[in-house]
Amino acid sequence: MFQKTLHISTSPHVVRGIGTDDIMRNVVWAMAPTAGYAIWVFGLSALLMLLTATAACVLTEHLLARMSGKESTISDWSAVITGALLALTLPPGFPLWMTFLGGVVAIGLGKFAFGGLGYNVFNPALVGRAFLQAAFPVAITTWHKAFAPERFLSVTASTLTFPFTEPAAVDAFSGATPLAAFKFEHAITPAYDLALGLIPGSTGETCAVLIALGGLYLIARGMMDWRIPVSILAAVGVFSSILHLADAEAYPSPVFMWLSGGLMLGAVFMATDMVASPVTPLGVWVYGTLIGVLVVVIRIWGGLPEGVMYAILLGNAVSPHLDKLVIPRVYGTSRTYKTKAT
Amino acid sequence: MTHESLWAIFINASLINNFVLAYFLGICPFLGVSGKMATASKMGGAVTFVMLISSVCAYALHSLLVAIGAVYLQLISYIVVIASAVQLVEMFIKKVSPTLFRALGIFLPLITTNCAILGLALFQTNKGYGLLQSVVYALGAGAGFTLALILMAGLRERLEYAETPNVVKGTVLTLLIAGILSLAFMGFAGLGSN
Amino acid sequence: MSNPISQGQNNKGFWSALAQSQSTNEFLKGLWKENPVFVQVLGMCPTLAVTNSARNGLAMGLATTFVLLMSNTLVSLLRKVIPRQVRIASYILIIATFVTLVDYAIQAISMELSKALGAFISLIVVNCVILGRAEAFASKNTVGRSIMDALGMGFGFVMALLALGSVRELLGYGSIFGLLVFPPVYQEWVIMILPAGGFFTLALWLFVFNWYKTHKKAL
Amino acid sequence: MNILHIRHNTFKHGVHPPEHKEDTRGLPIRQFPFAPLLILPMTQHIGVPAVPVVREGQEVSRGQLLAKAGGYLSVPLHAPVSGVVHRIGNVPTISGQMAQGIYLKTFPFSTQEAVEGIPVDVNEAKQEAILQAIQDAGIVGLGGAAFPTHVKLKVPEGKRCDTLIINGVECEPYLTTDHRVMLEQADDIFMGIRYLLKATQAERCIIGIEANKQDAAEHLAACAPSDLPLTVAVLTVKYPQGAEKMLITALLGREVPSGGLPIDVGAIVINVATTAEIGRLLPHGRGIQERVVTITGPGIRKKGNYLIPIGTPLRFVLEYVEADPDLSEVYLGGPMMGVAVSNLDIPITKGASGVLAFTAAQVSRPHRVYPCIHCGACIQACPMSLMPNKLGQLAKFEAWDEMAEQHHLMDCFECGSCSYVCPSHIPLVQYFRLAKIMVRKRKQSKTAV
Amino acid sequence: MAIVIAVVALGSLTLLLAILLAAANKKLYVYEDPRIDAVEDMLPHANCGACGFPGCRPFAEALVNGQALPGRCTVSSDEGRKRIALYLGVALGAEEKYVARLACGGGINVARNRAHYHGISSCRAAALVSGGGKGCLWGCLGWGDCVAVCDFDALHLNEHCLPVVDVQKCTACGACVEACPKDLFSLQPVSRRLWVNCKNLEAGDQVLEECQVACTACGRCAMDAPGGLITMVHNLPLIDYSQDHRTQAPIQRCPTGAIGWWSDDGDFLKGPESRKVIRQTPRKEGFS
Amino acid sequence: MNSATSTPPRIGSGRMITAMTATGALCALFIVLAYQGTLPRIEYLKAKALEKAIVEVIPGMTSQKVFRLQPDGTLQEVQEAAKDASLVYAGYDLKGNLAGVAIEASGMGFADVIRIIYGYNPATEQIIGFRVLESKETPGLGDKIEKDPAFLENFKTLPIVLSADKSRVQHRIVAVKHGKKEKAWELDGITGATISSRAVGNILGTSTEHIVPVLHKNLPLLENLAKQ
Repeated sequence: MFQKTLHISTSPHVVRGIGTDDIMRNVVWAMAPTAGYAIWVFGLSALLMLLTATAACVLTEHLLARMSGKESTISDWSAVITGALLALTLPPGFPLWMTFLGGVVAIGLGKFAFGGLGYNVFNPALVGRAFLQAAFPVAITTWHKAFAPERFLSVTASTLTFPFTEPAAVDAFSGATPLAAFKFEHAITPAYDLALGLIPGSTGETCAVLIALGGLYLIARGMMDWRIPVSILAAVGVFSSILHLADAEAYPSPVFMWLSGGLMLGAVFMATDMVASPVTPLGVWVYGTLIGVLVVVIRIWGGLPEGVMYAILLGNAVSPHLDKLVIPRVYGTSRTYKTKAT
Repeated sequence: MTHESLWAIFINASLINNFVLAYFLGICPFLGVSGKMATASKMGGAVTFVMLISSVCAYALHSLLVAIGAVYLQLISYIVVIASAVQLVEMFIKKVSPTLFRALGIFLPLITTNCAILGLALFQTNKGYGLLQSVVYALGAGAGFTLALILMAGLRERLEYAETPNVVKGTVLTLLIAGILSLAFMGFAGLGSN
Repeated sequence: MSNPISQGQNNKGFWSALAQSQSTNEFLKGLWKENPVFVQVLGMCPTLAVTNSARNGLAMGLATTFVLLMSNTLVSLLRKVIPRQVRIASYILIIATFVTLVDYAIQAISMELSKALGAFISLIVVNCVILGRAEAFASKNTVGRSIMDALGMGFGFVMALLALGSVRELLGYGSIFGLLVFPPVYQEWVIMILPAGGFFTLALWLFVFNWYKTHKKAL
Repeated sequence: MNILHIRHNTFKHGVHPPEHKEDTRGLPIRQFPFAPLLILPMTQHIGVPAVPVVREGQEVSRGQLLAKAGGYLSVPLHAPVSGVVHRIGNVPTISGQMAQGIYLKTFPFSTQEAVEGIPVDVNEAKQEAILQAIQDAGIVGLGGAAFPTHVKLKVPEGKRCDTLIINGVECEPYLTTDHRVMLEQADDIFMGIRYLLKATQAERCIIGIEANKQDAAEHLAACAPSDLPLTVAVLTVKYPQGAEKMLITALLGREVPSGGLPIDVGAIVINVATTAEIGRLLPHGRGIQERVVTITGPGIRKKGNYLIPIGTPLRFVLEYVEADPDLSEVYLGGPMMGVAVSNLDIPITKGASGVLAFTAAQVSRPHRVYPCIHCGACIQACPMSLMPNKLGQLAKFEAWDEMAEQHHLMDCFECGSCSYVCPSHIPLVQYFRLAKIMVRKRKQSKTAV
Repeated sequence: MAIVIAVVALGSLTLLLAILLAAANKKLYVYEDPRIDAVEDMLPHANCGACGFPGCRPFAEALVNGQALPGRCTVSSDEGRKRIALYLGVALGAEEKYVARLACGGGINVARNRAHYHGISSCRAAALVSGGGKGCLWGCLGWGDCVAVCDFDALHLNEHCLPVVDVQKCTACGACVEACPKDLFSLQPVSRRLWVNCKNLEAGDQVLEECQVACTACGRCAMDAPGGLITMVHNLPLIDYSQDHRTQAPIQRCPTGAIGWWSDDGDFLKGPESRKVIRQTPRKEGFS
Repeated sequence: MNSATSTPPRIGSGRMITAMTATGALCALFIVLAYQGTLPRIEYLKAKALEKAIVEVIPGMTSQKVFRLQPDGTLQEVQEAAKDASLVYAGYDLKGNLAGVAIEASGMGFADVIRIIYGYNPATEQIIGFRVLESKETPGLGDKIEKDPAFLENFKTLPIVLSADKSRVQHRIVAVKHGKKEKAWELDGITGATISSRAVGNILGTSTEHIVPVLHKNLPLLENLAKQ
């Protein structure tokens, strides 16, 4: 009796069912409605971009892992998230070769150079986005009209730009995003349009409602820290309300600030990147507030119309400090953490 | 050019044109000392302090040189004053706090060859700042330098326990982070331009 | 030189010098084995700041080489005269003199170039490479060897600056030394001219060097 | 005083693993047969090993002293069966190391009548005498830690114990021993409480029970003698509420200081089974011979709560309960803190509260360890409010001193909550266990130098 | 005119600073023996602590202060030690070379695993989980913690997952001794050739079930050894190294090769009677 | 034997001071010689560069005079062009008529301070030329303010609308989004370089508001001197 080899491992011998790959996969599902809507609004261009960015990220991840003699890590789904997020932050009609480059940079520079999943101190998708923003400032600020009638039949000309060449001059339409319109022309887009995504903008940032839905799904499944979007939105809300109350002419209302630009997308899907955000609940509050304040500062006083990306990157840069400074009080110790255990 | 507000000077020197991330000044200590939080903040403080001293010195020197009509001696007199000042500070610290001296190690003398300090003196002269403006400029530059250093130190401390590929470890990784930080700081561009 | 131990502070330079007393080696080590930028990671400020084009990099490199050469020579000549306590200050004086000289020379040659390099010519003074070589090598070695060392380090520096400048200019403007390499439809990577691009390019080169080193070990 | 208190206050953090108690919670305690050969290590408790007082070949009767306590931090060992001392030598133990022990051959046809000792009367005995009697009975914490009970009960000079807490939480999944003991041995428990109150001079006594054992709580509250200053408190279900510190916080709202003991906040916590054992043994002056063990898990056919003689080999136990022959994993204790067994020739010891058996197909072992993704789940699980993520990272790089000095490593009591929730399946608890050992080792070598 | 102004101006500036520096130099001077730097530079910078000091610099300080001799540094080359001795004008203080020795021969080809371990790939971690699953409770677990801690590349695992010490590279720093959870390593003078390669405290042939090269405590070596050189203690032979132990007699009749002889090449020679183990593949796992 | 490390470094202060002072004096000598050697050439190059810039912003100019803006709002002719922000250069054509006034201005751009020079013709009340002297605007994007032909077209004739008594500017110059120019005093911006072109508009607006009334007040001075 009992002739099989026993297996031994350390306690606990049971684990909660949720694995890292489950979390990552669910994030992808949560982004699906947003991506779907993006395809509905911007057509083939958006679809191609999503595919290109995801392919670039997954491929880079796979190849780099192979090159460094490790097991391929694409099965954890994190590269897919990066790819999809990157695509969602780019304007529709963005040349595919640039998208591909962004994906390579996001994974290679933003993730793999740091040691892969779990060690990237910045959100890889945002690193890719920031790289593209700096490298191709014109292309990335060229917006296309939503609901173009022929969007499912043909692709925007600039999408298929030959690699390494300049995209053709701006298409017929070059609308301003609501934020740019506000910044440069002081025009306020109605909240209804903003919420439903009836506006030009990046592929995935237009429909605030669907993004929020995805976020709620993740929160409900316990796969996202609800404090991050809540604190960001709260900070933006409070700060911009104060400004708005002080001078309603010069400063837009908090609703406009919430719904415009990439704030929703950033707050729900980018800032919540577990790896690059603080771990402690209090740290998370500080992190979210910092990002929120920075977003408002950059949007209102900065040179650029949008600052969510930069705000999150800066938040990422600060999060190691928050992990060190804002920590829970250990059971049975006084408030100060640094008291040495005797 | 001398009508810039103090606030604008400070923001410009610390965030928009951060000495390390936009002007590449003080990269050597930035790469060297940013490994540990404690050292980084001390170094930041030391640099800011030396910046303040040299900013005031440079302002005085410039006025003097203009008075005697020997502006061509600007560079040499700046650097020699800064170098001596740093050496004095170094001796002082060595005497007063050997632990601090050991912590900052060889980097104290390297403050002398820290481009950020001389760069600050030259820039403030080029921009024609007055005394108060110079001091604020020095404060801003020092704050920016310290900020970059501390951010970097936090990130590097975290990455110390990461499975970073060996070919990337060390300077390469630090430069990559600096690049990304530099990208992130671009968000501050144009702050106050409208 | 009778007591080798007294060289303790810098025995690396000393021992390697002792091992290969030919001055060609002094020259070559700066180019490759002890390349100031890629191996020693010194003098980063000008390396990153002025290398947004190959031409700027070259000019900066040459200016630095000149200063390095002159200061190394002079420091080596005066090495027995200058007391230890004031040596750094004296070296800096010497270096600053030559930098001022170069600065005026460049201004006299071309206003354009002077403008492109900006304050970074003045900042050669605080280039760690120069003071480092003065302190670590020239102050302990003969004039001849110091000159070879300066030339080696200088050209190593030029090489590094050129390498950086070329990559950045090529990607950032599509040209090298102002000559268009890519056809005009080429989409410039603006990031390469920006500060971030400098960091990334240097990181890339260092990465290549590291890769080469580990690869060589494996072979 | 016997009012049923339903309390909602609990400790911070914690986890909710599936309970799996339904298989055995309704099964009454049954006597287990005597194995032909018992294995009795001298270290069944934390502390100094016991010292054998018998020789090879000697015949002993059930309840007879086999080994005396090796010192103050030690307890004696009594013969669980009548038999003959077969051999004194190395015996395998759960830790994977050999230890000194006694092989005892059971007389097959003995009546197994236990010998009586000198009774200790609860009303007359002095505090010291009760403590001595508890040690002499070989009583250790039966909850799993196996710490000598008399040491725990000894209130140090200058400290005062105001509350005696009887730990009937049993937060480990699968285990139902305490549940059954509370239902079936209420009188022993109350007797034990009397001894304990006297030994500790405590003013009151609280029995802490989780809400999933409502019947036990009601039973105890119903039949508690009115002269006992006793409260039964029902707590919300959460792991690891059964840990001393957590239970104190949940019941009294006090926090045991880091590195301190419960007595520092005026409380002493004793497991309910231990209490019952005291109440049963002391009036007869006996020593521990058997204990209640929950044998369960999908690999077992005859699941149940058994009264098993100490020293019964695990193999014998498993064969008797008809464990699946394809057995792949066996744990002594619960799934959260229990120990995996590498050798079936080890005995059931005083500390073993459960035997869990699984076949390979029934174990869901995560095969892939992902890097830490900083999700923070462990932080929100750790009942001690440590940062397991940070500790784990440091442990990976063997920065043990930093873990101990800056991150309160030594406060971790290895409850396993962090590993349980970790989505990346990082073996955090194992890291901490290793780190604690390394830190202790270094501290020792430092003091040695 | 400009020349005069310039020379005077800069001259006076430097003069002023020089005076300041000179004054500071007098007031703030801190003396430090320069020989410490020099000696530290000559040390290998391994900071291994084999010398008994917390690092190379404290050792250098001790050397300069005459509290230690260069021979304490086992990591340096002979030449390096001589140089330091020459520089400080002290004796070399040479000591006999020590190396780390492993007392286990139970590779996966001869020893059996009782249980399959899952968890951190480290001996120290595995040892915490019911001893690590190895059949022999004293034997090497083979996860290579000793290899990982060795700073000198002197250890590697052979094809049977058993660590092998490179005697040339080993500096006897003791890192592996500390790392091994089964305490199988010890630092031994290289002159000790006779070696008991097992730590199993069990006796009798049943130990062979777990490991084919284990010591069965048969005691033949003790019988064959001249005059009390070997005694059996706790079922293991104990060699009294204070006697002359340069004899291969005890290994001749050992049935398992648990006692053997370190050759000049660093190989472990077994007696002719020992069972030849030819299996190269791992033994089957399982439990009895 | 190197005295640096092996003997306790106690050297007489006297020697230190002499050595350093001597080095200093020597260095000063070198520098001053180099300075004087290169001075004429540098001055020449500088002057030429400035002149080139002025000629560019005042088409048809052949000779120039330099004025300094005094704090009391008057202009004063200066001979030596010391580095000073408050200089205006009056340019005259062959006939000696005032062809325009070149004014330097600067202000915060996207990345750093932008320095510009522009020409203003008091007679037509128009800006007649524009050139960026220094900017660190993003290459390929913000630096279009230096090169973009459509943008530079703005400055060929950009009217400054003055109040009737010419004491103040009625409509401040502002930059608008490309293609949205409606008023004469508006600057047609650059697509993708909105911020930089707005910064230029801002700099011009501030500078003209400040200087143009002063110029008109001192117009006789500017013209008169030309005729002498």
